[in-house]
Formats: sequence, structure tokens, C-alpha cells
Amino acid sequence: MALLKVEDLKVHFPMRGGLFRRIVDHVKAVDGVSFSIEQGQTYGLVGESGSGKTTTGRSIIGLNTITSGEILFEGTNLTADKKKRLDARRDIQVIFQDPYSSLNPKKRVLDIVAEPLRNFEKLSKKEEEYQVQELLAQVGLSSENMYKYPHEFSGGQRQRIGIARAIALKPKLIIADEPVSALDVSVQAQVLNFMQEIQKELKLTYLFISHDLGIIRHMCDRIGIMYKGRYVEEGTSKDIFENPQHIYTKRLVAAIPDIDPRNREKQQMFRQAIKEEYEQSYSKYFNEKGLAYDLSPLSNTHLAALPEKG
Amino acid sequence: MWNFIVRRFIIMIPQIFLLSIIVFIMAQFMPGDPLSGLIGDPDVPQEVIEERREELGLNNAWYIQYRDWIFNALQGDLGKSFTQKVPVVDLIESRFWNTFWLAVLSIFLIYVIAIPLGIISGRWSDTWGDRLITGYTYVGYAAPLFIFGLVMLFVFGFQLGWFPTGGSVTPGLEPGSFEYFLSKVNHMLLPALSIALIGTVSTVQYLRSEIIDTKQKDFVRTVRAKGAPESRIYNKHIFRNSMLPLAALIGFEITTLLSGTIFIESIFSFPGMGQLFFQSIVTRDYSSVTALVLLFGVTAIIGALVADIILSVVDPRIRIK
Amino acid sequence: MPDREVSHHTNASKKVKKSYSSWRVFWREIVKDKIALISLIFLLLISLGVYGISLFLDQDEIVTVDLFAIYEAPSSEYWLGTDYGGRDVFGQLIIGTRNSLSIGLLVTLLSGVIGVIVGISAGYFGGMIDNILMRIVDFFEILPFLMLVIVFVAIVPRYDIITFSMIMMAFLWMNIARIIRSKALQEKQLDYVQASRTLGTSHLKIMFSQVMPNVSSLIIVTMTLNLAGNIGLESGLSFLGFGFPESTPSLGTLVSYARNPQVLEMRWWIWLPAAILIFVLMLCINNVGQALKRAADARQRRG
Amino acid sequence: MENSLLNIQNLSTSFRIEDDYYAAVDGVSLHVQKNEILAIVGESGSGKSALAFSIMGLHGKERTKIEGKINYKGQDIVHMAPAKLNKLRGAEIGMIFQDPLTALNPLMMIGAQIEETILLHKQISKKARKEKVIELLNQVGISSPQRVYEQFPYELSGGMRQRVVIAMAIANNPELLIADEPTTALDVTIQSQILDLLKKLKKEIGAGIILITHDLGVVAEMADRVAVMYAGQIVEIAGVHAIFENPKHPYTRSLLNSVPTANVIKSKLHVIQGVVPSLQNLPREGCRFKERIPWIDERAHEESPELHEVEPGHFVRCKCYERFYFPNKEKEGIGHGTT
Amino acid sequence: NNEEGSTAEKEGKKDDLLSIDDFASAKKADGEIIDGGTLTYGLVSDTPFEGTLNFNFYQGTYDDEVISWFDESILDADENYMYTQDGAATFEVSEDKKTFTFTIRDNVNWHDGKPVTAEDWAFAFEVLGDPDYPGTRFAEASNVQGFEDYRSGKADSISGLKIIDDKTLQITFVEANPSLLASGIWTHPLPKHIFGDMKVADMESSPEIREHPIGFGPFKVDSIVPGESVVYKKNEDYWRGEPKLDEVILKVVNPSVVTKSLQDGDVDIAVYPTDQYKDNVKALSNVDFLGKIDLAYTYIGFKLGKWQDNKNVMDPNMKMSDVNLRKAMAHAVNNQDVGEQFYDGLRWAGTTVIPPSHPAFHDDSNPGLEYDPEQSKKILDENGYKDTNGDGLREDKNGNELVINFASMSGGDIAEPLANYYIQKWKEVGLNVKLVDGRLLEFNSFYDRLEADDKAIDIFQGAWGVGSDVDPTGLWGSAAAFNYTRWTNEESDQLLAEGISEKAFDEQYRSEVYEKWQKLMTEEIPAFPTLYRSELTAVNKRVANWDVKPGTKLFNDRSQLGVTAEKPEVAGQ
Ligand SMILES: Nc1ncnc2c1ncn2[C@@H]1O[C@H](COP(=O)(O)OP(=O)(O)OP(=O)(O)O)[C@@H](O)[C@H]1O
Ligand SMILES: Nc1ncnc2c1ncn2[C@@H]1O[C@H](COP(=O)(O)OP(=O)(O)OP(=O)(O)O)[C@@H](O)[C@H]1O
Ligand SMILES: [Mg+2]
Ligand SMILES: [Mg+2]
Repeated sequence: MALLKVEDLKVHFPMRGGLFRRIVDHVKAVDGVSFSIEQGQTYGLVGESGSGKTTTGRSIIGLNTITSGEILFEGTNLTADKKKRLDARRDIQVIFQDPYSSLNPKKRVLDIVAEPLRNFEKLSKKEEEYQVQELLAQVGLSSENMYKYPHEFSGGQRQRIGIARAIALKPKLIIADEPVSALDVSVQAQVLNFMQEIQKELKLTYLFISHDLGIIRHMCDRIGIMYKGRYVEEGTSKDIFENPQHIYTKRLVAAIPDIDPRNREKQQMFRQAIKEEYEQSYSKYFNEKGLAYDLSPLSNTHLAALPEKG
Repeated sequence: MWNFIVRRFIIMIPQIFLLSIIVFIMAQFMPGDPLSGLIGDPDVPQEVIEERREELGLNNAWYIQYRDWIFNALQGDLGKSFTQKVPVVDLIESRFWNTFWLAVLSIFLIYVIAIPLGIISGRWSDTWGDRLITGYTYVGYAAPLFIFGLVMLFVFGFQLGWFPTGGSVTPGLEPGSFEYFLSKVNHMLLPALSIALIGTVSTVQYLRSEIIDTKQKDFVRTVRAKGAPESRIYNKHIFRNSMLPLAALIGFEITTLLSGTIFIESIFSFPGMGQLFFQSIVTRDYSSVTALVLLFGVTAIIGALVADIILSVVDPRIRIK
Repeated sequence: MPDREVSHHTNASKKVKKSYSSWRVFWREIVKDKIALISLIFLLLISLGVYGISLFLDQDEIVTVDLFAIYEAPSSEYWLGTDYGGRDVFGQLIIGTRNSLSIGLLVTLLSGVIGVIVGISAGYFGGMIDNILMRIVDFFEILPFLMLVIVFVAIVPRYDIITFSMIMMAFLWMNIARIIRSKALQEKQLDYVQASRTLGTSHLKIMFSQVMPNVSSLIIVTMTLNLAGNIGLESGLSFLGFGFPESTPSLGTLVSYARNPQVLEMRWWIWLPAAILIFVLMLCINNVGQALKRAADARQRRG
Repeated sequence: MENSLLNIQNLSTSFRIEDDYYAAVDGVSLHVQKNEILAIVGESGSGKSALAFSIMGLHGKERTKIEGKINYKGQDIVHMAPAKLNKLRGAEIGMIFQDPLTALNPLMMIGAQIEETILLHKQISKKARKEKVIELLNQVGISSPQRVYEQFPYELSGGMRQRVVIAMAIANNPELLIADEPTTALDVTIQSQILDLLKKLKKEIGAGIILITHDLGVVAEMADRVAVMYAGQIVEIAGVHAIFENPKHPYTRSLLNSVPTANVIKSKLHVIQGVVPSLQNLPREGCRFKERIPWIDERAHEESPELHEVEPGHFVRCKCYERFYFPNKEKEGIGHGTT
Repeated sequence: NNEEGSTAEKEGKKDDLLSIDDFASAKKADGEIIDGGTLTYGLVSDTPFEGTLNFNFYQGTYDDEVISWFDESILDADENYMYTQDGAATFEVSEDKKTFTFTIRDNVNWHDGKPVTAEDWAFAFEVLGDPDYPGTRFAEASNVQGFEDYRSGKADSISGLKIIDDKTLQITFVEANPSLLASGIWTHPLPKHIFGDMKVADMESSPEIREHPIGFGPFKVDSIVPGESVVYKKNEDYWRGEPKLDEVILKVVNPSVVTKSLQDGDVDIAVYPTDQYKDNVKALSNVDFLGKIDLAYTYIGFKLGKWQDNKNVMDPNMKMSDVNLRKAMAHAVNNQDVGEQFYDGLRWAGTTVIPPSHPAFHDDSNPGLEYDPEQSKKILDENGYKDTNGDGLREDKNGNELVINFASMSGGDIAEPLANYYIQKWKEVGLNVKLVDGRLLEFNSFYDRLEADDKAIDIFQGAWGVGSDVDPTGLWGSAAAFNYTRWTNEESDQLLAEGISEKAFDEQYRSEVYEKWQKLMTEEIPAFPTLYRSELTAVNKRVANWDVKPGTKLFNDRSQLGVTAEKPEVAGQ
């Protein structure tokens, strides 16, 4: 059984207008997304800005109201049962994009990391401190850091504090929304390494949201490509990067700059070719509203929103 | 933009309605009625007062009174002065234009003072000029208007005798003549200056910090990178952007101005609405007070409306919404 | 869209640093700004002096009318002369300053509490709640404050420092509410608030134990600047004839005597010291407040 | 190098913090030729933008001190009279800014903002100006230039705005273009379009371009030469192939190693220990990178490191590169940062 | 030593005490009166005047001053407010003293040249009696026979009015009453040729009243700045003769600038605030001061009952019901000191409730209740008000704590220290008096609460204006709603009735009646007067023929007013 199963998720935001600010339309931020994540996997969610990645993530933890669809966590429907959702909150945690704004600058590390503990567990001061110490050790920070404030840490360290906080309740699923895009390459590597490490250690499952395909390839087992609130393709890392089917996926993959200057020309030509293909066959791959069609399976692991044949 | 303006208008209606209810309730709580002033006048017996009370509906239930009051108010009848026994509207009417012109002159002076000072101190911040101007704004901010007004009157009116010390015009001049106009301005100048010198400080401060803010905006760097000379950067970009919010301030300025007139007009014996209000308070002429509260309130509501509309006209971000 | 923080962490971390040790930044700014420092020292001296001396003064005795000492000029017996009731002006000045300061503080605190609660709630919840609260704020701002205060003053049965402060409070919370709201709106966008939510922290706790510390420097700055204004307010009301009974001396009452031209011109000792004190108090508090403001807003900071 | 487009000699740009000046750009020398893209890479805070702004003369006078020489076509920009500098800026030297969200005047129409650049440097009729603007908008790939002309910045998406900023920078066909992270804020697909645009520019008008970025992929695709900056200094500068194929400086090598690429899937990435010190805490003596490679023998570093030409056109600072090696993979996994 | 010094000081203060007797009431010429000239009259007020410029409609006191320059009562009154035959009309009284026949002099014309007619006068009554008439002055005409019927619509005309011919009007009153002769008749004709076709409801706001009002007084209105100033030109056709002045300018002067205006000669005549007198008299070397006694007195009243079924009902169980307590309180306060110290002698201790502004009826020989704290203590001791619990304050007869609640009105600078002074004085004799609500009450709530017989009020300080007619029934009669003490007394009612009986047309008799009544009031003491007041007028030295005393020839005739120099004298610095 999948740890998390999202079925036909729709999140529409009302758009108001006119004299009385009535709802005149909806922004279909997420419009019929389905996927499932297996225990221990890292699932990547990619797409251009505004394609609904964050909204999907937020819906899973309950920060957004869901228009329709179901979210099943360990088989229980989070959308239906309010109490369940609260319990599940312990099991689903988040790592935020910006390590600077995601830690309250006025709180000590101790308070930050202990926050979830205080909410869900009644611990004595001693126990709490002990636990925080443990957690910090787990993310590779020594315990004297407990009484410091976030600004005294570097970006990578801060992101680790965020991770310590996220794993405090021993969650099963961690949603990481662009966890490194605010970091320099050097620091980025640090965090990515570390995320992989604790994944093994704690048997974590990740929903990894990013628009950097390089990182996605590095981290993820399965990948979903989003475009305008819909999936255009889903598959294993290999499926997506080596055998992209949807024109949009192809274009994304082609746009990744190659780190080898020798491939410059080749890459340029390839990109140009894909671009032409994209422009030519756009109307083929998308319906009249410019939205992707429903996914259809290409193999066991690979699905793509290809136009129906015939 | 039209949507915005219309919506803004619609918001105004409940505001005015609420205001009227508050004013009315307030009036009900206030001691006295239009006839209490007659108490102590040996020529008017108590029975006559009672009779008039009945006639004026002062013994009716409150909602009937409210209905009548609002109905009358809509027709421009705001009741009768407690102490002066004439329709409040008449009292106000005679003062209205004086206050209006005083306000116009004050606003004019406020901006005439604020804009150059704000610009100087914002553009050349941290220079001696700026320090001097900020010093002035601090002093102005700390000096209560009424103390300042008293001092102005004392120094320029009494000691130096440069300005008239009361009234709005020299008697006997032909209304409409140039001398009449000059005399009016002459009478308004000292009170308006007093209001402006104090009232301008917040605008100067605002403009200054707005310019300092804008100066550091990234887009200014862009303009500089285009090769625009400093003068153009300031005139075309920084000042324009900084003064936009100022345009909206005019609306709110009206509200502050009106409370300022309460002090200034009574200090300078300037026959305007502010003085009327002050007098009505001192003599507890509550019917005038309520009428003026309503009027000031409505003016403030309209001021806020004007501010929003001005802002929506000048700021494209609101205009389109 | 990732915003500018993305590529400017160094700046971001600098910002964070500032908001963290706000007291230290405040202090540094004040020390750097000599005028603010002098103002602060002055303020402390005045407050200490006033609260200290007033312990040794008998208020009842000071407000006792003495028909045979009306309008005495300053002398060794009456350091600042007497008023039209033959009462010692110096004593009234001391007690008046104490009262005016206390009122200013009380009003600022009370209105600050309401303003902060409303502001944080509106900013934090946003949407409908924000909309409703802000319409209320709008409305209160439109109300002709001075006039309504006067009416309240006329109808409260007992008129003293407490009731006065309560009335003022009812009309003075909007400014701070607005300022705190817009800051809270910004804070709310920050991930730490989202983080707290995903960690199961309740709204109330997020608002007051997570968000509030981050707007605290703004609260302090706003309250300080409000304090300056609130001290002036009482005197304005007294000037309009709505001050405290003379058995409760205040600076405003003393200044309002200057309405009488006789006092204004010939008996400066009654109103001038009080006027200067109001001015000095407001100036000093404002100087300190402006320094704090500069400290809290990096862009306006001096050199 | 004498006849290069831009020639910077020993440039230092210092900022006043509290009461002291700290150099954010510290003794940088470089040159840019016509028809050449020089990429500058480095971590955040290494002084890339500070360098760019120094060239454009965009630092406020009050709190910055600029020393050294910046020669543009033989003219000294640092000490140039403002009026003369203004003749160059926007005309011969254009700049694309990092942040498209804030780089435009929010209260001015797009058209007017681009037009301003032309207006300031060319005497042409209003109509001609407008035509030129429309053409520029087309050139940067905006599909409905007529409409965009009359729109305000907040009505455009980030990508659109970035293109507007570019249109503004190239309006007068500059001979030198400074692009400060022109694509950081953009999606990959848009990024590639913008990069194409820059390439076209180089080709068509033969401009010299300084491309500041921290994306090594972008560098690999765009640059002719690359300067790597660390803590205000250039630590390595060389042709693009040399940098990617034969990096010398420990920092360059570390950087290249920490990028996730197809061949390191699911394995450990290299981590650079520690953090970039803040401006006030920069070690001003010795090798600035020393503290981040503590396993390298102290003696490997020079006392006052200089740029050494290891190959023609390939310069490296500090001899420590000779003794540099990566510590063993296991340990390096999680670089326990010092605080 | 110290003691001596302060007594010396006190005496020193007393030396420059003022008395209203030191002031002349009239200013005669200091030299040759020149032909023509312009005089500026300062209307001392901190509010603008309202501008309802007609005697039949005006309501504010300031308008009265404005109107007085261009219009006048058709009858003159003398110093005792009794009508004389010297005015614009003369009259004869019938045997039964109920019917008056008035003859308007031939040369009395409106400013537009039309004669003032009997019809105009009758028209005034009709307007007052009109149901749409907005004011309250109809009360003053209600003694005319048939007026009430006309007013209530029962009659088409006022039966008591009879127009004999153009210039002769006969008025019959409901009852003979000496008050009629004491300014008890409505004497303000309304020009029918102007207002005849106007609706009564519109008159008040018509331009004929607000912008270019007319009368038959010595000056014509030339121009008006609403609320601020009026320019008058002389009425050459004035029935008493052509005025000496060419022009009079009236302008509102704020009390705070009146001294300055007088010094600079900006105004020639102005009622001068008494509290500023002592400080400025030296600086006003270019000015003469005139004085008169005000038609008013301040008093402290005791609540003795309540208003019930349209009459006052005494309640013998009120806190203040004991006349001895009242007496003791009256003896305890030193109004002489108050007058001298607070008002420099320009107000002085009151003795009876008919003030000296009515010299014919004020009883000089009645000393009232003088300041005598020993006496006060004695009375209290003797009547069982003893301090039984040793707190220094007396308990009531039954040994219960006695707190007397004192209501005092705010307004005027001295109100608050004055109230506190009284409280201190009462404390000195051992009475615990507290201010109601701990503060002064503002005008409206003060009267609201008095009117409603608020239980929280035991004693109060009020002020009464006295009418031009001395009759005190309206204030002290047992049916008078304004009698806020709610005191009733048969003997008093009887005396008051006698005071306005037909017999009382004999001034001697009337004066005796009121003498008795004043004595009764001093004994019964439902209230005791505290202060009588005076009014000062500052007049530039160049002004001639200005009299502030009502009823004098110059007071009634402003055509005599003139100046001795073109320009006003300016104070020498
Ligand atoms: N609270 C909201 N109200 C209205 N619209 C919203 C809201 N949140 C998101 N949207 C819209 O929904 C769409 C999807 O947004 P979302 O943040 O999920 O995209 P994303 O893929 O995460 O983009 P990015 O890469 O920029 O983070 C966008 O068009 C956004 O404007
Ligand atoms: N105006 C300034 N005053 C003080 N310090 C500054 C100023 N501008 C930049 N700095 C500091 O100078 C150093 C270099 O900054 P710069 O903006 O050039 O870095 P960068 O390499 O462009 O980084 P990024 O990739 O984040 O844009 C940083 O430490 C920064 O904090
Ligand atoms: Mg997102
Ligand atoms: Mg930069």
C-alpha cells in the first residue's frame, strides 16, 4: 500500500471581480492531480513557476482547502476526517524553501525545535531539552547550539535546524518544497547529502518539490511533471530523463544547461530542435484551453498525458 | 477604476449611516435640550418650555426621534441651537465658507512649505540642511497647536501688530471688491500660517522618509544605469513616486485640519465652524455640537473617499483593479 | 516565484540579525544620536524628579483655595507663584507632570494593547476577518474623535484619570492596529508562520508567541511615538475646557489658564513652565521615538 | 589587453559599516574584449554585484570607496565627471539587473521606461522612439509589444519584466553589457530563451558581455572566459574549457564537484566546509579560502597570494592549488560546519 | 513677624479695592463735539452674533446689542424700568388700569420713510400670536386680552387690540398689574408694509431681517458682515433729531483682545470684562470706565422638596429642611472676601434676593446673613449638629454622618475655586460638603438634574437674572417651576400677590411689600444671595454722551452720542 495516495486532487482559488467582488472565476491551481508515493521513496514534483506544485504540497498538509479529490495517508482519507487529519499532521512534516524566513528569528534553537514537541507531547523541561539535544545531534549540530538564535547560523545549518524540527515528531512523510533553491551550490550539496542520509536512517518518505531538474534527478525515484495544475507526465527518474514522452517534458529536460562546455553546440542544436517541435506540436499535446490531457500509461512505471490516438 | 470608485461610494453609505446613529445616540445621552437654555430667563415660564418640548417632539420615543432627526437632516435641517435658539444650519452656514477658505489656504500653505522642505531634506538627507529641517519637524511635532497659535497671536498680532487679531474681514468693505478680498486673506493669513507651520511637519516627515525610501529602490538604480542625470532621476522618478501617496494625504489632511480649526479659530476669533464648535462645547450647545460632529464626520468620510479616489487615479496599481 | 531573498541571503541574514537584537540596535542608535541620548536622559531625570518629589507633596494642600494669595508672583514661598485660586503653581506643576505622564503612559498602554490585538488578528488571519476588522478601524478613524471624547467626558459620572484613559483608549487604538496589521501581514507570509501551523501550533499561540515577538520592535516604536502625542492630547482637551477637575492638577489645566489674556501676558509663571514642560516632554519622547524608528527601519538609519 | 573594451586594474570597492571601510571587491583585475562573454561565478556575497555596480558607477558616494582603475576604451570611469559618465551609461554600457521585480518604476508605463533610455542618448522623434521600443520588445521575445508598451510593471510576470529590463539595457546597442544574474529568478525554459538572446546580442552587435551568475551550467553554455570570485577576490580566471576541464583552484574544483549531475545520481555530493565569512570578518591576510580547506597543510598557502599564470590566459591565486586534494568521501559527506 | 507681614499685605490688597460706586454711569463731552465722525462699538463676545436682527425675532443677547443701534422700543422707560411719556409713543391709562391708549408721534418713521403706524404695532402682536411664530416671546404678549384665544386659533383677531387711527392704538390687558408699566408691554412694532405679505415661518430667515433690517432708531444699517460686524449710517430723519455721528461701526471683539483694541483705539466703546480691569486700567490711559449694577445675582439654594402636579411641594424630611442648618451655612461663608479677592470688589456680598439693580425695591437696610463663623458654629452646636465621632466633622441631629452634596455649575474661570472655597469654609465650621460627582456640572446637566429634583443634590449654587420688572413670583412663587428649592410659603405667596396687585401701582406701597418679603426670605432662607454683580464699560476719551444706566435720557437717545476728535485717542505707551 502506498504511504500517500492523492486522487484527482483539485484546488481552485476563487477570483473576485466586479462591483461587489463576487466570484467571477477560479484559478485552477491544481486541477485533477493523482499520484501515490511508496514508503521510503523520494517523489519529485517538477514544473514551471505557478504550475501548482506548492499548492499540491500545502493541500496534503492541510494548509489549503481542497476543492475536490481525496488524499489518503496510510489508507485513511485526510480530506474526510478532521480528527484524522490532526493526527496525520504528526506524521507529515514540511521542510521549507527559505531557511531564513522559516525559522522564527526571535526564538532560540531550543524553542524552534521543541515547538512540535510542546504541541503534541507533554514533556518536562529536562526531557524536552534532552530530546532537542538528540535531534540536533541527529542533524549534526552540537548541543551548545541550543541557546543560539537562528541568525547565528549559516544557511545550510539553518536548513538543518528546520529539518531537526521536521523530524522531531518522527514523521513518516516529509514534504520538501524547494528545500535548497535559496542556497548556494556549495551549501545546497550539504543539505541534499544530509537529506538523503536521514532518509535512510529514519526511513523517511519525501515529496520533493523543485524546479531544478538537476537536483530532482539527483534525488528522486519517481517524478511527476506538472503544467498549469495538471500532470503531463509521470515516471521513474530514468523514464523522465532518458525517455521523455510529452513534449513539455522534453522541453524542460532540454532546457537544463549542460555543465560541460564541450557539449555547447550540441546542446544548442538539440534545444533548438525541441523548441521547434514544441511550437509545432503544441496544439497536439494540449487541448484548446492549453491544458494537458489525462495521463495514460506507457509502461508499468511511466505515464504521460499524450493525446488520444485516432 | 470605476468599479473601485463605485464600490468605494457604496462603502460610504453604511459609514454615514453608522455615524449618524452614533451621533444620535450621543445626542440622546447629552444633558439638556434646545430649550434648557431658556431656563433662568425670567420672561419665559416653564410651561411654555414644556409646550415647546412637546411640539418639537422631544418627548417621543427614541426611534421616532431618530427617524425625524435623520429625515430632517437629509433635508438640511439639523435642529435648533440650544443656546442661540436659531436653526443650527443657519449658524453653520454663516461660518462654513470662512472655514472652507481657511482650510484651503492652510492646505495650500502646508504643501507650499512641505514640498520644498521634504524634498531638500529627503534628497540631501544627513546634511546640515536636512538636520535643520528635521529639527524643525521635531519641534513642530512637539508643540501643541493651541500653544503655538497663542504664541503666534501674541507675537505677530499683539506685540508686532502685523496681522489683525480677530474677525474675518475689515468691516465696511464692499464684498467682491479687491480690497475685500485682500482683507479676507489678511485676516486668514496668521491663523492659516499657524495651522500650516504645525500641520506641515508630518507631511514634511512623510515626504522625507518617502523620498529616502524611494531613493534606495532598485528601480532608481536602473534609471541611473540608463545614464539619466541626477536631476532627472529625482524629478521624473523619485519625487513623482514619493509624492503620489501625498496626493492621497490631502483627503486625510482635511480631517486633521478640521480639528485644528477648533483650536485655531477660537484663538484667533475667526468666525468659522471650528470656533462655532468650540463655543458650542463651552456653552454646551449640544444641538450644534451634534450637527457639527455629523458634519465633520461626513466631511472626514468624504475626505477619505477623495483620498482613495485620488490615489486610484494616480496609482495605476489601484486603477486597474 | 522565488523572491529576492533567494539571491540575497547575506542581506536577509543581516536583516534577521537586526530584528533579533532589537534592544541592542535601539540602544546603539540612541547612543549614536546625541540628541536622542540627551532626550532620554532628560526624560528619565524629569520622570524621576516628578515621581520622586510628588511623594513629598500633599496634593490636598496644593489644591486648597487661598483667597489671600491669588496670583502671587514667584517668590521664595511660592517658587512659581500662585494661580487664580491662590494655589501653589510649582506643586501643581510637579503633580500635574506626574499625572500627565501617568495618563500618557496609561492611555498609550491601553490603546496599544487593543491595537496590537486587533492588528495582529487582522494581519494574521487576513481575509474576511481582516476585512471586517479593518472596516471597523476605518470607521473609528473617520469618527470625529475629539468631539466624541468630549461627549463621553460629559456623560461619565466620575471623571478621573482612569475613566479618562479608558475613553481615550477607545479612540486611539486604530493607528497602532493599522501599523501592526501591515507588519503582521508581512510576517504571515514568512515561512516560520506556515511552519508553526504545520507543526500543530494553535492560531492564538502563533499570533502571540511567534508573530508578536517579531513585531515587537515596531510596537515599541509606535507606542513611543504615540506616547508623545498622547501627552499633548490631554492638554488639548483641557484647553477646550474638558480637563480634569482642579483637584487633579495636570499640565493641560495649567496651560489652559493661558486662554485668559491676563494670564497669558502678565502671569507667565502659571502657564509657561507647564507649556515648556509639555513641549520638552513631547520633544524628548519624540526624539527617542524617532531614533528607535530609525533603528527599526534600516533604510532610514543614519550614516 | 591594451585595446580591450574594458580593463579593470586592481579595483577595490569598500563599504562603510559602522565607521570603517571594508572591501567587498578587493584588488580585482580583469578585462573584457569585444565579442566576448566573461562569466563571473562565485558564492553569494563574494562581491560579484559590487564589482558590476562599480563598473557602472552605481554605488552611492557617501558610503562607498572605490580605488583602482576601470578603463573603458581607455577612459577612466572611476574619476569621470558625472555628465560624461552618463553619456556612457545606458548608451555604450548597458546593465541587466538581478531582480526584475524591483528594477522597474512601478508607476511608469513600460514603454516610457524603455523610451527613456533612448531619449537620454539619441535625438530622435517621439514616433521613431516608439517604433524602436516596439522593435526592442519584439527582439526580446515579447509577443504583443503594442500592449506591453502601455502596461505597468505589476501587470507583467517576472519573466516578462526581466525581458523588459533586457530590452532597456540593449536599447542603444551597447558595446559592453553587464548582466547580473539575469536568469536566477526565472524558469529553465525562460532562462534558455534569455540566454539565447544574449548570445544573439553578442553575435549581432559584437558586444562584450560580463555575465554574472552562480549557475555553473549557464557558465558552461555561455562563457568564453570565466572568472571565479571568492571573498572579493578573483581566485581563478581562464577560458571556459580550461575552467571546466582543468580547474586549478580548490574553490573552483569544489564548486564544480558540488553540482548534482547525471553521473553523481543518488550519491554523495561534494560539500565545501564552513561558510563565506561576512564582510567584516573576511581574513585579509593570506589565502582567503584557507579556512574552508583545513585539511590542507597550512604551509601550502602563500602569505600574500597572487594570481599565477599556470597556462597562457589561465590564472590561479595562491599556490595551494598545487597541494589540493579532496578528503576521503566518507568523512566529507556531511560537512559539519563550524559556527 | 511673619504674621504681621501677611496682614500688611492683605491690607495692601484692600487698598486698591474697587467699588461699583466709584464708577460714573455716564460719559459727557471732554471737549467740543465735532460734527459727524465715525465711532466704533466693540461687541465683546467670543462668538459671532447670530444676525436675527429684529426685536420680534432675535434670540441671542448679542443680536440685541446689534439691533439697539437701529431700532428702539416705542416707549421709553426710566431708571426703574417704568414707562415714561418721552418715547416714540405716549400713552394714557384707563380708570381700571386695564386699557392703555398709545399715540405714536407723527415724526416717527421707518428707515424707508414710511411712518410707524398703530397697524404696525398691532401686526407685531399678530405675528407673535401666530402658531408658526418660532420664538418664545409670545409669552410677553400673553397679557393682552384675547391673545391666547388668537394664538390657539379660537379667535380670528386679538380682541384686546383696537386701532383707533393711523397713529393710535388701544390695548386692553387681561388684568391690571403694576408690571405692565414696568416694561411689561410688547413695544416693538413690525413694519407691515414689509412683512405683511410674508409667511410668519419665513420671516426669521428673510433678508429683510438678516441682510438689510430696518427700524426707526437713530442709525440705519448700511452693511453687514454676518456674525462679525455692522456698519450703520446716521438716520437723518430720526424722530428725536439728526444724530451727531455720521457713522457707527459695530464689530465683534474677543474678550482676549478687547484691551488691545481699546488701547489702539480700534474700538471706542466696549463692555469691559471686569476680571481684566485691575490688570489693565493703567495701560488704558485713553479710556474712561463706566459702571452699572447687573440685573442678576448669584445664590446658594437649598433643596427642600420636589415638583409634583405642577407645583412645588415641600418635604419636611429633607437634609436641608432645618432652617438653622441653612442659616449656619449662610453665616459660614465670607462673600465679602470672595467679592474682594476674586473680583476686586466688582462683585460684592449679596444681602437680599432683590438686587440693588432695582434701587426702588432693594432693601438697603436688610443686612442679610453676614459672615460670622462663630455664630454659625453656635447655631450648629445649639441645634444638635455635633461632632460625635471626633473626625472634625459634625454629624446630624441623630448622630449620623452628615454629607451635604453641593452642585455647582462650571463656566467662567472662577467657578471652580469659588466652589472649592465655599466647601473649605463650610469645613471650617465642621460641615462636610462635597461636590456632586466630584466636579463641577456643566450647564445643561446642572439644570437637568435640578429640574428633576435629583436626590444626589442637597444644595446648589445658581444665578438668576432679574427681569426688568422686579416681580419675583416666577422664581419664588409656590407654583414656579423655576423655584428649584421647591420651597413654598403661604406668607410669601401672599406678599408676592400683593406686590402685583392693582394697589401696587403705588410704588411706595409696592416697595413696602417687597421689603417685608425680603425680610421673610432672610428668615426662611430657602436660598441666600452670595454676590451681586456689576458691569463695566470702557469708553474712549473722545466719546461724548454715552450712558450705561438704563432709563437715563442719554441711554434712551443715541442721537446725542458724539465724538470730540476725528480719531480715537490711543494709549500712550
Ligand atoms: N492563496 C491563493 N489564492 C489565489 N491563487 C493562488 C493562491 N495560492 C496559489 N495561487 C495560484 O495558484 C497557482 C499555483 O501556485 P503554486 O504556488 O502552487 O505554484 P508553484 O508551482 O509552487 O510555483 P513556484 O515554482 O513559483 O513555487 C498560481 O497561479 C498561483 O498564483
Ligand atoms: N551597500 C552595501 N553596504 C555594505 N555592504 C554591502 C553593500 N553591498 C554589498 N555589501 C556586502 O558586500 C559583499 C558583496 O556583496 P555582493 O552583493 O556584491 O555579492 P554577490 O556576489 O553579488 O552576491 P549575490 O550572489 O547574493 O548577489 C557582501 O558581503 C554584502 O553583504
Ligand atoms: Mg512553489
Ligand atoms: Mg549579486
